[in-house]
Amino acid sequence: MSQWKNFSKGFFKENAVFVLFLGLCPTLGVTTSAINGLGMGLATTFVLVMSNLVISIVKSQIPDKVRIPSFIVIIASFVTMVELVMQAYVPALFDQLGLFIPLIVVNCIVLGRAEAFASKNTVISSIIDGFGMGLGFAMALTILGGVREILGSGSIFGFKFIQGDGMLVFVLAPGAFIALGYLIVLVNKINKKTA
Amino acid sequence: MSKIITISPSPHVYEDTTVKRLMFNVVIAMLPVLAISIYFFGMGAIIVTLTAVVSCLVFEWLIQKYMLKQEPSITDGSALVTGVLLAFNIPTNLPIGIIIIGSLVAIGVGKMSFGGLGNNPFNPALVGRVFLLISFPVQMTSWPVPTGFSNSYTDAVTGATPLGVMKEGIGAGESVSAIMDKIPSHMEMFYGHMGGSMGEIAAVALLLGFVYLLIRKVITWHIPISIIATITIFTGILWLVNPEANADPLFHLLTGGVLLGAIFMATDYVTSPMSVKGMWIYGIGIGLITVLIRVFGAYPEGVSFAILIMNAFVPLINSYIKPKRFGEEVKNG
Amino acid sequence: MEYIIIIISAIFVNNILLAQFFGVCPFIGVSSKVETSIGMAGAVTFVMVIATMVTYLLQKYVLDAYGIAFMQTITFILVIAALVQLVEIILKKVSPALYQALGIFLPLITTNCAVLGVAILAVQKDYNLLGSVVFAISNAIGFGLALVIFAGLREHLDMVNIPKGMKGVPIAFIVAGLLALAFMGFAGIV
Amino acid sequence: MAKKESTFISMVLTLFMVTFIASAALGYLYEVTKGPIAESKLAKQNNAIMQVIPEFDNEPGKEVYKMDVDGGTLEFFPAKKNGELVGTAVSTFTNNGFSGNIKIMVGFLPDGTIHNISVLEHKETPGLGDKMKKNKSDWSVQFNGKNPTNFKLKVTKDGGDVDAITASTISSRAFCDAVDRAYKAYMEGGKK
Repeated sequence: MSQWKNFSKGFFKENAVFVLFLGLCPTLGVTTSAINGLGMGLATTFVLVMSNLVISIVKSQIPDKVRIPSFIVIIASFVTMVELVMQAYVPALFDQLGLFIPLIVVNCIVLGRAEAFASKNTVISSIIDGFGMGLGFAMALTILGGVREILGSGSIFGFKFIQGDGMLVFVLAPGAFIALGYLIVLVNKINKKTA
Repeated sequence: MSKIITISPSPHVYEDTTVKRLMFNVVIAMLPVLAISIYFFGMGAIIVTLTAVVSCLVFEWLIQKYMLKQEPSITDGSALVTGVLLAFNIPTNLPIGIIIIGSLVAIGVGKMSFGGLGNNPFNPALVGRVFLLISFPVQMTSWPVPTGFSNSYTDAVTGATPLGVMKEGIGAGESVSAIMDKIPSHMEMFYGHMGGSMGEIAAVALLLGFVYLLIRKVITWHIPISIIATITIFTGILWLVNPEANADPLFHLLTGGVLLGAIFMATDYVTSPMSVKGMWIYGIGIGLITVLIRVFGAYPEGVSFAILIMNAFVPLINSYIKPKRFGEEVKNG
Repeated sequence: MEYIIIIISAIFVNNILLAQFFGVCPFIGVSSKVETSIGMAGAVTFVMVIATMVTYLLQKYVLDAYGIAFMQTITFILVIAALVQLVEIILKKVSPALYQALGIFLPLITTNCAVLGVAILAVQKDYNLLGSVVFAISNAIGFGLALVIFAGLREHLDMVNIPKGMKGVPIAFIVAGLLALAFMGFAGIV
Repeated sequence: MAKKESTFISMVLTLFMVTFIASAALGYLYEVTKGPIAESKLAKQNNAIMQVIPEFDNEPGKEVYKMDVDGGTLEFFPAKKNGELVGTAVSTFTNNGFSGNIKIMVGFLPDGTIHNISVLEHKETPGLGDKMKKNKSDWSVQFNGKNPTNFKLKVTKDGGDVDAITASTISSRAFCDAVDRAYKAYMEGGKK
């Protein structure tokens, strides 16, 4: 597989959210606005790339039976780093994303990539894979956040284009599910056409 | 696919003609309600109903034709009924754009996403209504005052519903008897002289429709009566315990959407249980949740939510509450 | 009274799944049959309650006591992962029947964010031990309730003609959305 | 590269090493970020105070004092300029919100006039009760510059001077309740 393909698969063909249905909790939970989605996506990307990197380096040193616990510790460390750094330097975003930052640790994408990719591939491929999957995830979250922000608040990236409120249901839980449902249909249609 | 759904879990065979006859009868039963609404709200009632009906029909036709690529079946009347029911559940001064959004959600999300009539687990009109209530809370909770026939539409004088006044009054610590002086009498409520969504105001017209539906055997009495009985008993107990903090059962039955919901919405074939036992459970559930929301919740009215929640239980009720004579259930998975 | 509020709030008003989005992955992935979702709900309840109890004690007597609260995420997830293993081993020995019923769901629970989420929330909300346990149980019930209702709906959907593009996950999301819409009615009950 | 075998020793050793390195790294990072985190928390508090009080040059967060009222705690942040009290930010609450507690910060001038109000925490309905927040509507501006001695902190429906938020009388009432609580406590000995 060429490295370009390795990188780009995370965006459409193997998009974590739209195609693999992984990492759905933060996807739904934080996407009340495009900027929140982007922030969460980038935080996850950081954890993905770093854990992929470290795991692909140390993979031969870790006995099979303690593989999963070791991976979890590595991932959890990077999650905590993100937590600390965000709390210190972007406290406003940290408050918005709240509980979903520590929950990156149980995001199936991260452990999934560690197990399925980084523990079997070279360091370079693993980093690229981490970037691809992570940015694909970030893209999905930003799109969903954008859709919900446009419909729910009548603004995009905080820029308001209508007076008053939008359809408030989209900033609330039901709207998250419904918007994601139809987005998946749309992405599948596009994927089929380009296949 | 053939004209109309052939594989569906609840009403097993739907012939075009029966659906049509059914829907036709429901429309007839709704006419008295419509008449009283027009009498009290005038132009608003007409505009809202027309907008909802036309947009429901148009969306159904468009989605069937261009997205699902099936033969449009708007002549079966189900979209017409959804449109009228949606109109019955919204204030008569709602801006037209919002009504159109509601129709799109009712038909597009509530019905066509599931493949159309017979497949949808939730009542489409209620999906549309609750979606609007949460999306546009201000517009959806300012009701025009029933001034008698008037031709004002969006600039109508607005006021609260008796339920809203009651809820707010109790919240502020007023006694029920003091609040009762501020709202229409039970008799006025009975014939519909109060603020509210267009189809919920006149108990007398709704009961007339109920009798018609029973005579034509469109619905059975089980669901409406179990809902009404549960609400009467539950609110009755609260009232007997403390009549100064809880409104009487008759007030609860006459206000809000209890009768409209019990007679026209909860009885929807597609989204209600099949067995009589199931109907009782379903009806009692709706009654309980309605009172729970009204008395303890943030919303003054809970019928729509209650019906939607119990809609969600219908598949479970259907598979686990079955008449004995059906025998053992055969699992294939 | 305080506990009743916790219970009603967790089950209906702030349902962990329908309002807070924890545990959506198993919700979408597992809940296509009523029976399996009951099994899943049971397993989650089991782990969630024990995990919340253990992490509560850990937080109080280790993390807070030694001022290393920043290690929360890492310790909690390790505790949960270890706990799941432990529960699996013990269950296998003590109650093979229960193990049979819950067995296949247990490994999945480690990455169910509902468990970690509830553990962290219980700490954040500053409940005492009993409060935390009540909180965990109610959330587990809320999770189970949503899972079972949803499974019933999906069994129903399997029997009808869902349009091609909507089949599977998309329609599941729409149903979840409508269910969440219906649950909005409970707002403000507590 | 050959995989390491899963012997007991190697497993324990690996897990130990991984955990050790991880905690060491985190411990280090924690030390590094400790300062900035504390600062950003302080900045947040200062920011909330700054929004409701005219210019000051002290650090009100350091001179905070508390008072227990109606089963809750009010916090008073005295803001001073050149050592003289220019206003007090009071963090107050109400339990009567549409959906639970509301926490707001009210800034009083020394004579009890309300300077400005900001909402700290609330769970009110989007589109209705949340209009009390400044970024949603200008509703709460009507309190600014009013002195509760001649501005009754009640909604007009209850005979007060506050125009309620459209269709959200309960939230408006709760808001008034919180402001009133802060005002009373401030006048009855909360002024220092």
